[in-house]
Amino acid sequence: MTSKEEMEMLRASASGFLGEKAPISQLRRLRDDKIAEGFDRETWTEMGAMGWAGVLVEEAHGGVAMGHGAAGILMEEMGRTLTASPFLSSAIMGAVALSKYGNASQQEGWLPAIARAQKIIALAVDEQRHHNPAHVKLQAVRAGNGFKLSGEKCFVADCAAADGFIVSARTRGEEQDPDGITLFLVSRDTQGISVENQNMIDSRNAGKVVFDDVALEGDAVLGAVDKGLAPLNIILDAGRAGLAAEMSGAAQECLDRTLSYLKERKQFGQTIGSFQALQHRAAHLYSEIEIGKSIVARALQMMDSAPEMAALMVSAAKAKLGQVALLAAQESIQMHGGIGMTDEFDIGFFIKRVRVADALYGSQQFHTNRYAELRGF
Amino acid sequence: MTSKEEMEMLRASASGFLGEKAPISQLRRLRDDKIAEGFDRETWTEMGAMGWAGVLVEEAHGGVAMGHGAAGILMEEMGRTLTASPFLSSAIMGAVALSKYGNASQQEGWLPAIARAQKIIALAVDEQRHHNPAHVKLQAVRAGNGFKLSGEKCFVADCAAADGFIVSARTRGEEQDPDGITLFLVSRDTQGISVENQNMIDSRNAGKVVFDDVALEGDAVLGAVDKGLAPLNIILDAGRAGLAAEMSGAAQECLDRTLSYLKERKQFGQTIGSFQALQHRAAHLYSEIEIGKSIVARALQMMDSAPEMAALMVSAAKAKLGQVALLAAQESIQMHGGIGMTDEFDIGFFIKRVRVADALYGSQQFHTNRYAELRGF
Amino acid sequence: MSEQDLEDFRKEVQNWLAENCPEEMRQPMDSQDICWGGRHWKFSSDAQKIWLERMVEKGWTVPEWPKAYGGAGLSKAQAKILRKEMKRIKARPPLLSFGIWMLGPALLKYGSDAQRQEHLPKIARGEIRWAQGYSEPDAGSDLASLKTRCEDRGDHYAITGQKVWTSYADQADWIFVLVRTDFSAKKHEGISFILVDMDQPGVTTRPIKLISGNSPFCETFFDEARAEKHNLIGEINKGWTIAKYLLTHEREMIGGMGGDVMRPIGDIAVQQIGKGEDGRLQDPILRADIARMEIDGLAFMATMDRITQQAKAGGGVGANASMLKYYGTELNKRRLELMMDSAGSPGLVWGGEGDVASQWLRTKANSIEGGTSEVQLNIIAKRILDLPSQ
Amino acid sequence: MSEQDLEDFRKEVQNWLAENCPEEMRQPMDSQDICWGGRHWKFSSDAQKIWLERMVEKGWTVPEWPKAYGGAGLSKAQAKILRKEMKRIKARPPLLSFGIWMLGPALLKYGSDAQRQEHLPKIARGEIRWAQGYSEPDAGSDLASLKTRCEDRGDHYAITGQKVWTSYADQADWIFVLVRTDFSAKKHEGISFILVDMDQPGVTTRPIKLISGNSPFCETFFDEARAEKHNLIGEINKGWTIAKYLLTHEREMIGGMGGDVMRPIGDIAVQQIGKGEDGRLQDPILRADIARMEIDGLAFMATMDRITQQAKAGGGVGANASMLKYYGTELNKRRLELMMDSAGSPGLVWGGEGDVASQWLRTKANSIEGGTSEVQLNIIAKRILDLPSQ
Repeated sequence: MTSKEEMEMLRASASGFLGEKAPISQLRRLRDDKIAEGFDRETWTEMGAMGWAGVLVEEAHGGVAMGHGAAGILMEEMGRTLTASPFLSSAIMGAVALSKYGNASQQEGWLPAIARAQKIIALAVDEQRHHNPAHVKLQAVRAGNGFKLSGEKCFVADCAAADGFIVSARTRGEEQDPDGITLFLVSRDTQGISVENQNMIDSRNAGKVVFDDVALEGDAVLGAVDKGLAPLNIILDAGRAGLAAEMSGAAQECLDRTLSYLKERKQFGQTIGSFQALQHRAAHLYSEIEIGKSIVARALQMMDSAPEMAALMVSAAKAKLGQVALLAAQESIQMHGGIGMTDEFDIGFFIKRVRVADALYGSQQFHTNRYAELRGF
Repeated sequence: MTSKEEMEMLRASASGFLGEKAPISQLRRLRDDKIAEGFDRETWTEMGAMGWAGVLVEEAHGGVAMGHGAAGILMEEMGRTLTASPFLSSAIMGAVALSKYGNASQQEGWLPAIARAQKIIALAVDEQRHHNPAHVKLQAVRAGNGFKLSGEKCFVADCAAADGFIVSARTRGEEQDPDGITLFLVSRDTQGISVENQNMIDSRNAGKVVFDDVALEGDAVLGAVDKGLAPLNIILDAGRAGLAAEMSGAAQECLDRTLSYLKERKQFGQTIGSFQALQHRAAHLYSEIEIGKSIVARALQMMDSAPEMAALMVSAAKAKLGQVALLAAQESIQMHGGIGMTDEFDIGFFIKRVRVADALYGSQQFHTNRYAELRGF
Repeated sequence: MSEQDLEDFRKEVQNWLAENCPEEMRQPMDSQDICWGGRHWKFSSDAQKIWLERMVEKGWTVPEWPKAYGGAGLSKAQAKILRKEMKRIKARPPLLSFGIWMLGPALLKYGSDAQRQEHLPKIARGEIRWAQGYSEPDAGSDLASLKTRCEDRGDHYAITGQKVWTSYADQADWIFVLVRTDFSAKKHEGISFILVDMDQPGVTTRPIKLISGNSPFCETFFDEARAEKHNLIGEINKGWTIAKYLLTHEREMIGGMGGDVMRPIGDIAVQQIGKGEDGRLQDPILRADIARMEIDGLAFMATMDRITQQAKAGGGVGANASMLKYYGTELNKRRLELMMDSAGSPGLVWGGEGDVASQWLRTKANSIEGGTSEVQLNIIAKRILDLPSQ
Repeated sequence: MSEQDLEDFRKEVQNWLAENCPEEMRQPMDSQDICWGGRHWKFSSDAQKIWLERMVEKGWTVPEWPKAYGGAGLSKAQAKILRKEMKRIKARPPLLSFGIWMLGPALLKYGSDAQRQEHLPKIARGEIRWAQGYSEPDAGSDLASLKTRCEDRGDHYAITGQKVWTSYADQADWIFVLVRTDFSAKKHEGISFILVDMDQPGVTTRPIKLISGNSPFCETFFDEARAEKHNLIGEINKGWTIAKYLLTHEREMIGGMGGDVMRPIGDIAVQQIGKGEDGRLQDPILRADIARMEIDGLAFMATMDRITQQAKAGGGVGANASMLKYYGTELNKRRLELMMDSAGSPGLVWGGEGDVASQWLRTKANSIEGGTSEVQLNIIAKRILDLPSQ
């Protein structure tokens, strides 16, 4: 575990680094230059050098093992600057997957490289328009010592730059059966894998990955055969908590930018921030964001202390922050008025990213429902 | 059908009569004097004399047959003054039930008396805490020429004053079976009926009705044996549309009283109605009420023109007005501040009535769900 | 006009349309099939050109305008029949334009006969495409604080300043502009309404790229742009009256887009997400949100009808235009949020599935353009609820 | 104090409680089991009396107050242990009062030693029951505009005016009152904070019946009521400072009632409504509403903890007390609306099912008392968000 002081230092250094090296103008440039990977390699390498990519990797594997609380701080700060990077895919979900469920050779082969930002892992889990990890059709058929994978995954974040995929596949049972799902770690250069990028509204990379008779050795299995759903949900929960943290940063930034604008813009001979109706809406938004931050902190704590029991809190956090961040993005556009609608002005980037972050690994509706199910009603 | 001008005349005369003869102070007196019937007999008799109780009864049976649009205007005006009366139970639902499904002797025996406010009909339908007309356990067993009824009904509005009950009973099938429900028209003085009043928050009468081996002739059946659910829903839809109209009147009155208060109360050296945050909330509430009125009008039109097809619109109206009227009542208490919390001040009567009206014959949740089911999703 | 006359008219319309509306002009259209007209208009097909010419000849591009100005002088009842019959055969509108929607009504109400004579027929025939020059960078909600300067140069006016949110100004021929003609008067009292030919060096435009990736609006710069004196509409310094009239008019139009709110999104969600064994949409939370949204949509549509009918009965829509504008645009925003929720990941791709993402982002402007939601709420509070000013 | 000392203290507390807390005082309580104390207090049982006497003797009715004033002088850590141990055996609080919650903290911060000496021990021992005299009919949200007049009569003060929302004033012995001592000063600068014995002809009270049917509040009338000069707290005309301190304190207390928000209402709904075959609550729309409410409740509870911890780390809660008060009370209103939705018709009967209707109506006051939600939002906007005044 990491001390309060270390956390605050991490936040300060992250904020400084991102503000200088990876502000929103970087995302704009990545978009305008149509960089397929959807992030800046140099920045990512620097993040690796600072130890960020190893935040969840044990020191024995070259990481700094600061825990989910620290990873959340980094996500939150990246949410403020909308910094694009494979941090979520690789440094959070990839690291959790390999650290918790990888065999010795998988760990040795990947963890040090993940921690140094030299290799990137992406999670290939969704097959339908909506997230539903128990819905797996992609087939993994036993073949000799190993398996052959056939099928398609969609909405795979960071697929363009991935060196390896964690793939959920069906080794037994029907489409919706929670049993019979197996996770595989697959190197990108394996024969039969093809990747199709999509032009996402948040200007980051995601796309389809097609597995066409991909032959794997038996040791490509991550964790236990047929028992992949529970581990997958823990890997996902790490990502979901991270996304909630990112959305809390994005919401806070929307509020801060809106407050600046409210203090500066004049209409009807007055600073518009003096209008009580806008004041009350800003104050309500402030309250929602504060409430949101607390549940994110709880979810991250649970991921550190008892990840098997974190699902309820993580779903609460992901659902709440989806709602709060969309509210913040909408209010900020509305309060900025016409200028908020222009591409030239940065505020519009937030609503697009928040929409993707809300949908990724389960929308607010998905997680509200999951929360109710976990609560038994 | 009734012309626009007749409708407006009806509204004006209703508004005048109710404001003078049956304002909120009457409801307060009924409450404080603990009048078991929950309404004022004299006022009800006058309503009968004016033809209100016969608004849905054909002229051949002594009514004025002005239709649901007119009944809705009366309900709306009664919503403004919170006038308690068995109008909904008897003049709307009782009249619809008998006019549409009664046999000749039932019609002759009851309709003229209903139309003159000489007899009162109450609908005994619910058996659980939540409205669910398909859930019927009360048994009607064939006995000789007729039936024997055993079971209990709850939340029966106007049970204290009822001269007769329309009861849904099970003649076949299981508890939730839509088939096998039969409606009966039962005189209050039949052996085996007992009524237990409850102390309702809206100070009107409702309670439990127990049927203990109540022996009925075969001609007590209303409509067809086993086929009572569809007629019941049309009878209920008439009541639901009426309740939606009542809630739109209550909401409008809450807004009007709140606007008066906002224009008069001073704090911080200003009329509080000049505060923009309150202005925007009042303007939003106004908009919601206007929207609500339109859907109520549509539902009433449908009840007049094609009652078998009115369900969707009626459920939309009942759900929407439940939401709008509760919003109006809540906003009016909040904007009145402390004084709004005191019993001495009339505004508190509205929230209590609206809560009952929302729950009666299906809450906003019930009708939102019914709407979605009717829409096929 | 008697019922019989109207019936005859309907027959006549049916026959004419059957003969004259080209088959290609009866297909579903999307935004690039719209005919906007104008000096530089390129017809996308012969059919588009023929259809416009035939309708122009009948005066049916602006059926209710007087014949003298290029219309057909139809009564409201006749015009309704024409609209209905066109809809029945799915005929595309031959011509859409800000000239028809905005400037035309203003000229009919405030213009001189000479001004109508000069401008209306060209609008009716699609020869001139108009833009609207209202907002400025520092005059958004507070439109009356506009600063674009209009100076009297004896035989003409010279205009200098900047307008924003001028729709398609880069493709327009002329622009109607709110300008300040008296800087010493109170802000509402020094404004005039003037028509400017954009084909001159003093007028330049620059498209504004929006968050949706599209550029339907421009910035328009005036640098000593010339306007003829006879193109000042109404009295000098009384332009605010015309501006207010057109704002209310615009508000009604934008509120009317709420018509979209009832495109049944429950059905779309069923297609996209599917139903469970219980016959319900498989996402139970989204189902609740969609049902509530649809109910509000039904109620809103019923309100549009009700208020339109009241308006016809006399008195007009009045300040309720603000209520419709406020509620309709907020509802449309909610609707598109739910469309995005329903679409899931394919909705997050540019150009995916009916380009729902662009539509969604576009709706965010609904509650800003034509007066923000906050301005509408102020108007409702003051003009309908009669609440006091501070 | 070392860990070991605290452990020893815990043992001591455990032993003492085991021996001294009567069995009857370990049963669940409802509102009529509360011991409020005061001159006219009638104990509801011997056990209630014995429990109070024993706790008073230990100084544990006000454990953190100095021993000299009837407390036990415990550290925060010790007091926390005491609370925990009492909770563990479900011991009822021996005494609740506005004296403990409100006046005590004010006297400890602003009173003279003589004033503390006179009043605090009687509060600690439950001998005097206090009421709060703040609001007036025309001074609600704008509390500082209060008009209750306090005049210097040489050897004493004479107070004339009316207070409202004085909790249980009809059962109280003394009242702490905000009065105006200078009518010529600015409104915040002529206010004083004074203690008044209610047992005199110049003070009368009248209960206010609420919409819930209960009367927890009174109107209190002062007609030349006498107050001793030494009972004016702090400096004359500087009472607003004390008022503000207590308002923040009250706000935190009311916000803290948000603790209620996490009583799991999903479970109650399952009991009341039942589940379908899919394992879900049978009302799918209510299920969505409850899930969202519970998530907000979890988030709010986490926020209370987070902000309390920040406050302990130094700096206090500050203006965030307004945020907690605003959000907590609005959430509690939502929660009781959903409780009513879930209860169905039995919830519409007075006194039915845990009297949910009264509770529901009671929550409507949460967002009014202790400063309305609107006032809290104003405070957040000004003090936290630094938005300008008009």
